[in-house]
Amino acid sequence: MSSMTFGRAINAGLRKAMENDPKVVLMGEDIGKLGGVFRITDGLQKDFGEHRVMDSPLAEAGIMGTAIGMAYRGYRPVVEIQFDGFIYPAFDQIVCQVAKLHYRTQGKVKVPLTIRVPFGGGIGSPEHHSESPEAYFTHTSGLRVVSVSNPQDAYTVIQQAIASDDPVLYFEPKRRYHVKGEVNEDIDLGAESMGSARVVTEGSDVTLVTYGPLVPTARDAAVAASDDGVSVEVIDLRSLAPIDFATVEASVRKTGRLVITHEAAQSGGLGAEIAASITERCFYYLEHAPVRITGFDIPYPYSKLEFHHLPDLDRILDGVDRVMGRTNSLSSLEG
Amino acid sequence: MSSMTFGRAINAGLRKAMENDPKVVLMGEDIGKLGGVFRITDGLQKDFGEHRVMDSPLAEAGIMGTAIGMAYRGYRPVVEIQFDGFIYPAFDQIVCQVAKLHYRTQGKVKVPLTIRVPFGGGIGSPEHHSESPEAYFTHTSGLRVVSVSNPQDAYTVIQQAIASDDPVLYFEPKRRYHVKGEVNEDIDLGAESMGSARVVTEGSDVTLVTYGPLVPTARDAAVAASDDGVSVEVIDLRSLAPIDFATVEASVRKTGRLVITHEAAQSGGLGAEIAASITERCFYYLEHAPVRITGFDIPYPYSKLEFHHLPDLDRILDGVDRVMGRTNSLSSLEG
Amino acid sequence: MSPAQDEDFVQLLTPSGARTSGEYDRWVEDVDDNVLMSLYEDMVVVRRIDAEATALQRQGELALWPPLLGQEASQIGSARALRTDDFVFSSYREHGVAYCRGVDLTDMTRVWRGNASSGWDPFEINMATPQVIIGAQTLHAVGYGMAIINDGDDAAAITYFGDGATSQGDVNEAMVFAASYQAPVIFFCQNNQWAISEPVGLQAHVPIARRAPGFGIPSVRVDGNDVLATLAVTREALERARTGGGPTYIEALTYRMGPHTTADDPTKYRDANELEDWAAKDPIARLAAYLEERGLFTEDFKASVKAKADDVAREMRAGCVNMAEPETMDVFKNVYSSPNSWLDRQQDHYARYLATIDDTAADAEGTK
Amino acid sequence: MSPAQDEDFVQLLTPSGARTSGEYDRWVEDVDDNVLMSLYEDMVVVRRIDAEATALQRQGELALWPPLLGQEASQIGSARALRTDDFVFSSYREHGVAYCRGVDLTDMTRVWRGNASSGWDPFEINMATPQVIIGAQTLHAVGYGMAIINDGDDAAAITYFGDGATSQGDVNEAMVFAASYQAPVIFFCQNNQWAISEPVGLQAHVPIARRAPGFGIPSVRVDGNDVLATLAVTREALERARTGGGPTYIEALTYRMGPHTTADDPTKYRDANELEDWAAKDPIARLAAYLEERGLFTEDFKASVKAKADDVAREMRAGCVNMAEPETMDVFKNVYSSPNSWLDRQQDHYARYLATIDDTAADAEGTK
Ligand SMILES: Cc1ncc(C[n+]2csc(CCOP(=O)(O)OP(=O)(O)O)c2C)c(N)n1
Ligand SMILES: Cc1ncc(C[n+]2csc(CCOP(=O)(O)OP(=O)(O)O)c2C)c(N)n1
Ligand SMILES: [Mg+2]
Ligand SMILES: [Mg+2]
Repeated sequence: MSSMTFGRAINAGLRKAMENDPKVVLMGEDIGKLGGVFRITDGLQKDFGEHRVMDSPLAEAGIMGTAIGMAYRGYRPVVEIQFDGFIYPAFDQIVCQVAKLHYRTQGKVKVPLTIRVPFGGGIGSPEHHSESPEAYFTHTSGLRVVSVSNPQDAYTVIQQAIASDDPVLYFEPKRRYHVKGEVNEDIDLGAESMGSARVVTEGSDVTLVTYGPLVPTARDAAVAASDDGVSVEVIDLRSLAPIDFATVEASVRKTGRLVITHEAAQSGGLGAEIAASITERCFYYLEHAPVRITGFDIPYPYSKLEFHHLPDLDRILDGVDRVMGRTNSLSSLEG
Repeated sequence: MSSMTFGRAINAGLRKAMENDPKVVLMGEDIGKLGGVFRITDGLQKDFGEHRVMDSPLAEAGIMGTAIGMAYRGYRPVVEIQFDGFIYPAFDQIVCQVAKLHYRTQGKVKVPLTIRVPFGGGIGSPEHHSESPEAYFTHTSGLRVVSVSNPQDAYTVIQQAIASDDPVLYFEPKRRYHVKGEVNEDIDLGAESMGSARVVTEGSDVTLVTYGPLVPTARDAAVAASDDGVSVEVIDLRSLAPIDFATVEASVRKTGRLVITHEAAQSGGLGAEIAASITERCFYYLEHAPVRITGFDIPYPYSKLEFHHLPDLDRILDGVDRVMGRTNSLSSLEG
Repeated sequence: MSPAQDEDFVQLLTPSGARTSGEYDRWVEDVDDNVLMSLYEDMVVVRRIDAEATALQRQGELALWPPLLGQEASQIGSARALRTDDFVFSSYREHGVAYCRGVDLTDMTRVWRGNASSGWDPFEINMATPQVIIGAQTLHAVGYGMAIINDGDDAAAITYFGDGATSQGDVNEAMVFAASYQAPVIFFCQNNQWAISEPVGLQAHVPIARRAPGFGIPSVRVDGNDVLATLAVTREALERARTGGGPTYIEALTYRMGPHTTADDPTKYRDANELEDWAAKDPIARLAAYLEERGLFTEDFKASVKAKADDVAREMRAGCVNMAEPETMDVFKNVYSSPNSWLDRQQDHYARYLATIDDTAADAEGTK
Repeated sequence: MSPAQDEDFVQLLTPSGARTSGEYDRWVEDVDDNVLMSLYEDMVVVRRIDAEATALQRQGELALWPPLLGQEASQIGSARALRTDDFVFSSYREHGVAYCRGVDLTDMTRVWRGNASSGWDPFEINMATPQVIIGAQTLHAVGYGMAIINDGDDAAAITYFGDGATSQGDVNEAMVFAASYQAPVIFFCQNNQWAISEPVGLQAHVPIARRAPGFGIPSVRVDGNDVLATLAVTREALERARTGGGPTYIEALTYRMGPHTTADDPTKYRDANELEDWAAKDPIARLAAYLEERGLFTEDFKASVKAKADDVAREMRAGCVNMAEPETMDVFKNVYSSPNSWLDRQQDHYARYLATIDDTAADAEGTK
């Protein structure tokens, strides 16, 4: 056990994966000497050399496409997309190649890529630096999508993602990079699957589902709610595609109430899938329709207003009040 | 009133829009002399010239980006994406520019683009020619998304889309291009908004929501169900973003049961948003959880198997049986 | 807007079959009569494959076919230069390349019959399966080349793409990466003058081969209807790749004599005269003339080539029409390489659904 | 991997301020003493704007700033060549260009303070607002140029981008379209040697200016620290654009003397020596030397330039720190240009929510 920041934990996980498998290579803009704009790959080029940690030309489609080519020859590339908003030039290569090659070739070609994406807002950045594009990828068959919320998971899941023979999008909540936590570096990677959700806080009245950057916020909301007499069970999904619905279902069967929160825009966001699937699975257990507390259907706003767009403790609690039938922002409407 | 095919109706709508506004220009691959691979722009270059109907170099990002540039100078470009699966190279320009420019510039720059996308399967084509990517765009704030299911709507909505100051994705169900129907060419474009859903068949037991290619299938299912004593109300959404939930809500309050069908993969598809939103709005009216009958979470399959992937009459009826609590494929599980 | 066509290019065999000589001779010094005859055979066989597949499409046995007619020399000349351990990333029209890689004939038709999304195991013949997204495969080739460097190997990657593809961002980015990493990659552009209905002049304002040098990649323009010249320039490029010299770009000037695919009607957009002009430069006819001149074009030889082509066509047809239908539940296979709860649930549900339908059908049968 | 730097480029003023002469003289024949002095003033003013903004960032008044330090001549020289009705599509570092377009100084800081996603009305100064997606704006410029052709106008579009941007597919596609349509567009690449931590040699294996001719676009390499030379080559390109000659590509060799942005620490990846070498080629110092030689660099002149720079800096600072805070509900505005049921509902709900919160706060106040 050692204490380290979130960012450091990813770095340690990458290092471990590179030590264990010479076929693991890192690719991306500014990841070499600079160690990435967030310093996640700090020191790795120095230790593993320019052939294992490659600074790429400034072209995301090019990075993704060449990573695929390396996978054809047995490599396991880990691609860093510098910021969420810069993944779109690579969208075609991800959706038409990374996601489909295994299916296209009847399993002959494996694309064990890991695509690291620092995502989400709250860091006061200009446009395109604070997006939450995960729903584009969770709707793309052939991809696995994960997000992590703490240093231990960051460390564990990055290695599981790299070890996976399927392509994995690994979403890193950049505003949590500096959060510290205990990390067991000798963890057994096979013990728990990358695909499982985790109950963060147990509770009996409301199930609160989230992932990535909002897990700490959700935990705080559970504490605040409990001061108010409401027992909230917080679930950290970790895997966004597929979602471990069994865990969520078990919780909702117990609580009868579901609140989902994410930073991404509401319409067509992951919350819709969670609400729809859990309604299918738990219809007769539900006391209230699932409630979504999310970003608005707007482009990510300029930073002075970003904390209106981002769900926070109070908005989550308002959602809890809604499913509990307590006074809330919509009370006048809901009658 | 004249009878024409679906494809012809789009052609007529384009022609009308070009006649009415000299700033309307068409851009795309093979749309000139050839009239597009589906002949939707047939004859337009001959009549309006090479400056109004431009064959573009083979580069979708380039087409989209230059269309934006033309919009900066007051043009209203209509871009043809040759097939659904070829829209991804333009994804960055659509998501980061087309969708965001109006917001970025506080409304100063308008991007009145229409992006025509022949979409969906059922035509026996190879990979990338049968996709249903609409959910990527309905989750993208700043875009409007429509789909049409018959010649009259095709004719009307293409003109409304072009007239809209917001960018519009116009999804054309290519397997219906040859369907014929009556078209009133003198229709008042302002009379009905592009954003409204349409009740295709009235019914009282089940609301069946769909759009584009599956509207005729849904209509057939309603007929078959009525033979079986179940009264199905079919709704053609037409607008996919935003969805006219008021119309769907009114229907579900009446029927208490909702089935949604689309060709796109289920997870994260538009059906999830419809199920989640209608559950939020009609929770106490619902007799059963909304059921989704959709494509599977797979890359679009090779044509010999595509009709397993695509929802058909029988699968839709199975969904109707599920919400009606009649014997269905899941009966043994639902107990 | 038309790029000059009359520019210099590498040619070793004129349209009338005369052998010219020049600096590229040294790359084909070892090409003896036997090799010449086998090059001829390969071209005739792939033209026959192409004709047979087109017929199969007309007969409803294939859903679609993109003919290579006219591009035999480009494909055979370049593919015959490759080593087994080189790797090919092609587009959808490279049936001739696949043939040289030793693809199973049935596998060649699999995609076009709609029985699969790809025909063969890429690692059996070191050739990726056809790429439909224009230009995407060029980046894969460069990445493969980067991996070759990491492995310290002397293999090479070659990528095939069309004149239309040169407009795509991916193809240009591929050149950036190839130059930056000095990857052992050959960019083989078959400039067949058309991208569906669009003439090459819409994509390129100057001859295509001029583009690569601006990225720091040497390029060469070759008569793509001359199998010897194509072989020579590809060998030169491979030699450069194997010896640390980095990428090379080849523009092979050729012509798509048929439609874009069997779904296309080129009379809508191009002149009959153009086809005639190019027919006079036919790649097979000119090698035939050269063989004739060397006294190799005997009746025996012609008969043996014809027999071979007939055999191949027969085998391909038989493989195609007798191909096993895909199993329904295959539709769920190989999306992921390990269990996936979302998809597994859908698969399970669909199996139940099919069973219900079968029951219903059986019930219906029973009551009849 | 380093592209040759010692190649020929257009230079009219040496680093030590000597005026050389050559074929480009004719493009600056009208540049008299007044113009020279105003070019100097503009450069000093934008350097001052840059320093002030950097200070504002250090003081917490701006969230971020991308400094232009070192690139004054590239930006002023090129922007001063433009006509009012030309249209600029720039990246994020072109503060000098914006200044020449007459941007309001407060607007210049708006984005970087986090008060808006863009600073000004593009149609007021015929300049699009900063583009963050690398290279995306080059295509917009080409489309704008295509529209100019359709309008039968003689304006031009100019697009600014960096050396790193040259790797992006978009920028290469922009060249394809520009050449194909012969659009009146100027591609102005400020090669400042770095893309964050990546040296230009990673992006380009040969000098960047060589890329365009392969697309059929004439290009020129210019000393980007020489304001006169930059003015001259841009004027030439504009003349070509206005007279139907199509696009031109300009590579301006310059240097980013500061960090990539105020969030960057260049000592992590580059040599101090490099900075020293480039400091010796400073764009402002060399024009000062030339003015000096011509007897124009008087104390009066220097004082007036300083006064102007001080004024501008003061005005910008005041505008920045006194900028009105955005209204909360603005977050919902201008996503669409007409009502949108999804968003309108969210806005309505959020307004209710805020009212609840206010009530709660008021309640809490009341009970205190
Ligand atoms: C990204 C993308 N856009 C459009 C298409 C549709 N399309 C298929 S082939 C083709 C023309 C290709 O021309 P070229 O590259 O010259 O190759 P050729 O067909 O002549 O061999 C087009 C536009 C596609 N397959 N992929
Ligand atoms: C598509 C995209 N990818 C990555 C980035 C992150 N990024 C911002 S600036 C920059 C370097 C740009 O270098 P260059 O084009 O040389 O311009 P300069 O900053 O030197 O002016 C990078 C990688 C981005 N903004 N957009
Ligand atoms: Mg072609
Ligand atoms: Mg730079």
